[in-house]
Amino acid sequence: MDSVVGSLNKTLISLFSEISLDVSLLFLVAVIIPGIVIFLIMTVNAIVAVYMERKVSAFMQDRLGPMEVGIFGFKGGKKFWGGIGQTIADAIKLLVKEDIIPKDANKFLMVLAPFIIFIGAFVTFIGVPFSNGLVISDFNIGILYVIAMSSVGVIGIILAGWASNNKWSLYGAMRAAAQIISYEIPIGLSLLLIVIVVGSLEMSAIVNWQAENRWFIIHSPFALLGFLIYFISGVAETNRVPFDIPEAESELVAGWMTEYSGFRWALFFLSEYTNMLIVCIIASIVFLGGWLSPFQLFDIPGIEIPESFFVLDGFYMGMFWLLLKTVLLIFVMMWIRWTFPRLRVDQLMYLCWKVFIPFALANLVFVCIWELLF
Amino acid sequence: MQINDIFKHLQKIDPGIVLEEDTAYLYIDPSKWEEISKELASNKDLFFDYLMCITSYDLGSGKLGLAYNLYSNTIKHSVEIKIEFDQIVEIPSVASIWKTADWHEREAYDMMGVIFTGHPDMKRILLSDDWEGYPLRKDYKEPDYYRGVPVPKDKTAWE
Amino acid sequence: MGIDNLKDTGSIKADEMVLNMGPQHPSTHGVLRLKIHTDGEIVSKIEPIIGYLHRCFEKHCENLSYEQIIPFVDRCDYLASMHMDHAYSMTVEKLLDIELPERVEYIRVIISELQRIASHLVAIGTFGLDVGAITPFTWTIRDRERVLDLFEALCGARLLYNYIWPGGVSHDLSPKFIQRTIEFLDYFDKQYDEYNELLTGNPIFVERTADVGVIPADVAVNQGVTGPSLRGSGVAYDLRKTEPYSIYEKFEFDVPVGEGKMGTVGDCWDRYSVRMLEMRESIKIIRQAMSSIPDGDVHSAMPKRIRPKKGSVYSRYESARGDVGFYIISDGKNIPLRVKMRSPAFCNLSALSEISEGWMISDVITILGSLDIVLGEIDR
Amino acid sequence: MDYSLLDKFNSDNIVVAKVDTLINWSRANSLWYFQFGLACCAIEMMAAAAPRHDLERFGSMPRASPRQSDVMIVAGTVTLKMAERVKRLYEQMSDPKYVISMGSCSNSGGPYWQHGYHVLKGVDLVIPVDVYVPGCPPRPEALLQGLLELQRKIKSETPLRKDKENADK
Repeated sequence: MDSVVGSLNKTLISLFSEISLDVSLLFLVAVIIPGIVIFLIMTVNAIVAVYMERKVSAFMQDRLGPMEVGIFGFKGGKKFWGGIGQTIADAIKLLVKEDIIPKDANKFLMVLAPFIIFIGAFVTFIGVPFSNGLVISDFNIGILYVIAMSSVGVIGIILAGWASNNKWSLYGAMRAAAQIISYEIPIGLSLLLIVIVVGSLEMSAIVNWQAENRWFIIHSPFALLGFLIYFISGVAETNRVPFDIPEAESELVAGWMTEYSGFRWALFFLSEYTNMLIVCIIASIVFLGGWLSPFQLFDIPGIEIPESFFVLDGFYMGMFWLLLKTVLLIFVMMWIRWTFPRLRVDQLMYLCWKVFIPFALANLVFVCIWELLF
Repeated sequence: MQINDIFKHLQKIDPGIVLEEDTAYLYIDPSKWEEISKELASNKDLFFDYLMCITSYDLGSGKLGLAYNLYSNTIKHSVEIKIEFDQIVEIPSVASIWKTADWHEREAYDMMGVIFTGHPDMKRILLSDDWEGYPLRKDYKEPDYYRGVPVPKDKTAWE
Repeated sequence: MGIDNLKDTGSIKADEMVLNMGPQHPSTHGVLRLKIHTDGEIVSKIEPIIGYLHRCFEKHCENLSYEQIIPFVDRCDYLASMHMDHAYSMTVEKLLDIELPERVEYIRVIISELQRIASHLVAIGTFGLDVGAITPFTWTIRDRERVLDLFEALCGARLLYNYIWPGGVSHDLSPKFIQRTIEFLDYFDKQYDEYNELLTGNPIFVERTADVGVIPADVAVNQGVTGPSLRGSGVAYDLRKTEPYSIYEKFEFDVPVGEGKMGTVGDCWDRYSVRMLEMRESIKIIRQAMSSIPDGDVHSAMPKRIRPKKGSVYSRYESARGDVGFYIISDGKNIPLRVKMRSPAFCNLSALSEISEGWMISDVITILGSLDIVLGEIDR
Repeated sequence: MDYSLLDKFNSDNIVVAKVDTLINWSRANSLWYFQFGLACCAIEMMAAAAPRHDLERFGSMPRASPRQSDVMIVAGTVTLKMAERVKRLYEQMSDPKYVISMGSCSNSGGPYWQHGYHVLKGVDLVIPVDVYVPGCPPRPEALLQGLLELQRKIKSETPLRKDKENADK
């Protein structure tokens, strides 16, 4: 399978072969273009997701949410699409807002922290595919890379909390460190299930396996449990309710972000929603068949499915299916957020170390047994 | 228990206690308050376990007063005890008997300047520590400025 | 050297950190300031600092006539203004020795119970907010608006009513009031189950609130804790039952007390559930009162001018937060010599430092939320 | 001194004007208010944020930290003990920051004007106020009106261009 950088490089080389440009320069171009694309994806995702969040929360709370802000005078619909320009206004406002660095804060680290978090989220995208072949680089250690990179952000959080020189921030940072590092383990263990079954860490191989066999979520009851553990841990990993104890608005004001304002705070927001996207994309790739269409599920021997249904698979439709699954998962995350109260920090740790990790370990054994038996 | 019975009961401790006719107060002397409060809280027949309210009041001309409203959750009777005294007299604190008195006494100190002896933490509660005077006294005068912020209603003073 | 040195772990102690929560903090319910000494996340000592909303209520009372005080009484407990009006008017009536028309008493009971529902709705909503659930808050406020609509139709104000006056009420019931109230109660019965689904049985909510911040009954009484917070500890002390004022002895209702269904008796969950159950009882009372409300003139007993004779009076009233007491000393003028308000939340809050030591920072907020304080009333 | 750049900005440069409009539009439509309630008016502020009135329709949402909020709604009586904190909280907010004074108490001391020895007679004694909302307490609709007034005010600002009068000095 091809990746974006590879194919881009090839195209560029073939395009410019007559002018005989330096190959390494072409390669640089081939790297930069996806970088810009990733940044655009992150921004668009944040804008759309924040809008969605505000609308979803509003409807759950019997409100309307943003209604009055439009783009070029177009305010959107009467209900759901109303206030369609809201997050754009928010984004511009945050960019032109004053950016305060408190007097007693550690300036260097305080400036550095948001970029670490941002870069952590940014680099993760290299291994995240959006469709069949639409991936910046499809390494053979794809999943491992994604897990590893998505936890880089925690360094930024600790730095942000410590550098702010604010007690609430410090509490938030310490809580975040404990929480995110702990929840790495159940995430890793539940992703290990499919790695064991498929025998590869490569994203495309995982989806191909699901195409040949069946979606992993219905592979076995243990896989379903694995999916639940992964998804809930993913919610914890992205610091969302009921696991938002690092931010914990009613306890820690705004947690580790208390002292941040303007542009840097916008970076935090951007990274948060990017992490959310990554967790959901990985969940849909690993457990929900990635870019495979749901009609694939009905492909049971003996029952004929019209040929036209399979037109729904393919490169572009694959992208659609993957994004659909992702958006659904994001919606579930929002649903959880606006429904549940928040856990306490010790209960959170209890849940991780005494519930999820033992279950995930047992799961691993059972999936192996299942594989041997069936 | 009726007020008369309580009155008779307490008369054993303090013969100087006064029962105001037609009303339901017992006037006692500040020096006897410590003893009486213990009796009120611990005696099985009285057993006032709930101190509802401590009211401090200024009668003008340098006379202050305190009114304690007590209630018993088990026997379901109540009593009101009044202590009237000059401005400088110190009153024994009952915060160790009824914890609710802790904040009420601090408030009485803050607003009226009554000093309670034996209180664990006698300081202002509603106003800030550097506030001057006791606002609910009849002779209290508002300060013109508090930490540089003009206080009084008369705007001409600071416009 | 070695492991022996580590045996006495008691001596290894982190430095205490002093956290300053408030006066501006999202969940201090106003301008309360808590000075929290913490050992890690564990609270070792907590010191509430109040007075950031000290509006000199008692000073105003000494300068205004009895009628003029009512708006200021309103502003003390701004979540349950009707209760404050009622409590104050009752005290003045006691001082004046006025007999009230039957209809006035009925109106007052209906209004007070509606206000109790409105106030408890805010308490439950903000309690949900404190443990991190945002949606219950908006839902309860949404339904509170309906109660406020009724009040608005009654007296024209949404929040601070100035409705119950000594000797009567300012306006008679509006023509459609009874019908609209019945409609509201029917609607509310349905919503009530929704809250239960959203909070009461929610495992995370139970986990957060059960067994947390237990107030034992004897401590509660000694601290002067009253209202739902006291009843959460299992003490069936409700002035409407124990010392019935107004016409409460005519109605049938229960006094819900904490039973420790989810944990210990007197924990945060109990205090929450007592509030939930009390709303049910209020509905019962309103329905009974509305079915038997007599006709009459609501202004007949109102004195032309209030000039009580010399003396003092203390009266108590069961407000949404607990035992409101007014102590009024009159020296025979139309201006009281002294008005002291015994505020329930003031005493409830003073128990905070005793019950929240040893819990975590998150629990302090839960406990504070479960006590349901209103700063306007604490600082006066 | 070289004022050429400043002059350029002072003249009604079409690009600058457009950018101004854009910035004003974004600021006016994304007024995140500071979750900061003092007294009775705070309850009406809550009601304004709740379903029936829903401040979020205008893009306003509450933020708990002063650093991230744009508008501070002083809702309720400011006492002398609190005045210092209000000032400090205002200073902690990042520019551009706006203040809505909600209710009579914060406008002028309200009912506590005469005998309130501990009440600040108007929050404008310690911080600058953009919009005053009268009422005791103002209805949520009044707060919405105040917010719209503030939006109008923001839209007439010129963040990139200096005021002509000020530039002359």
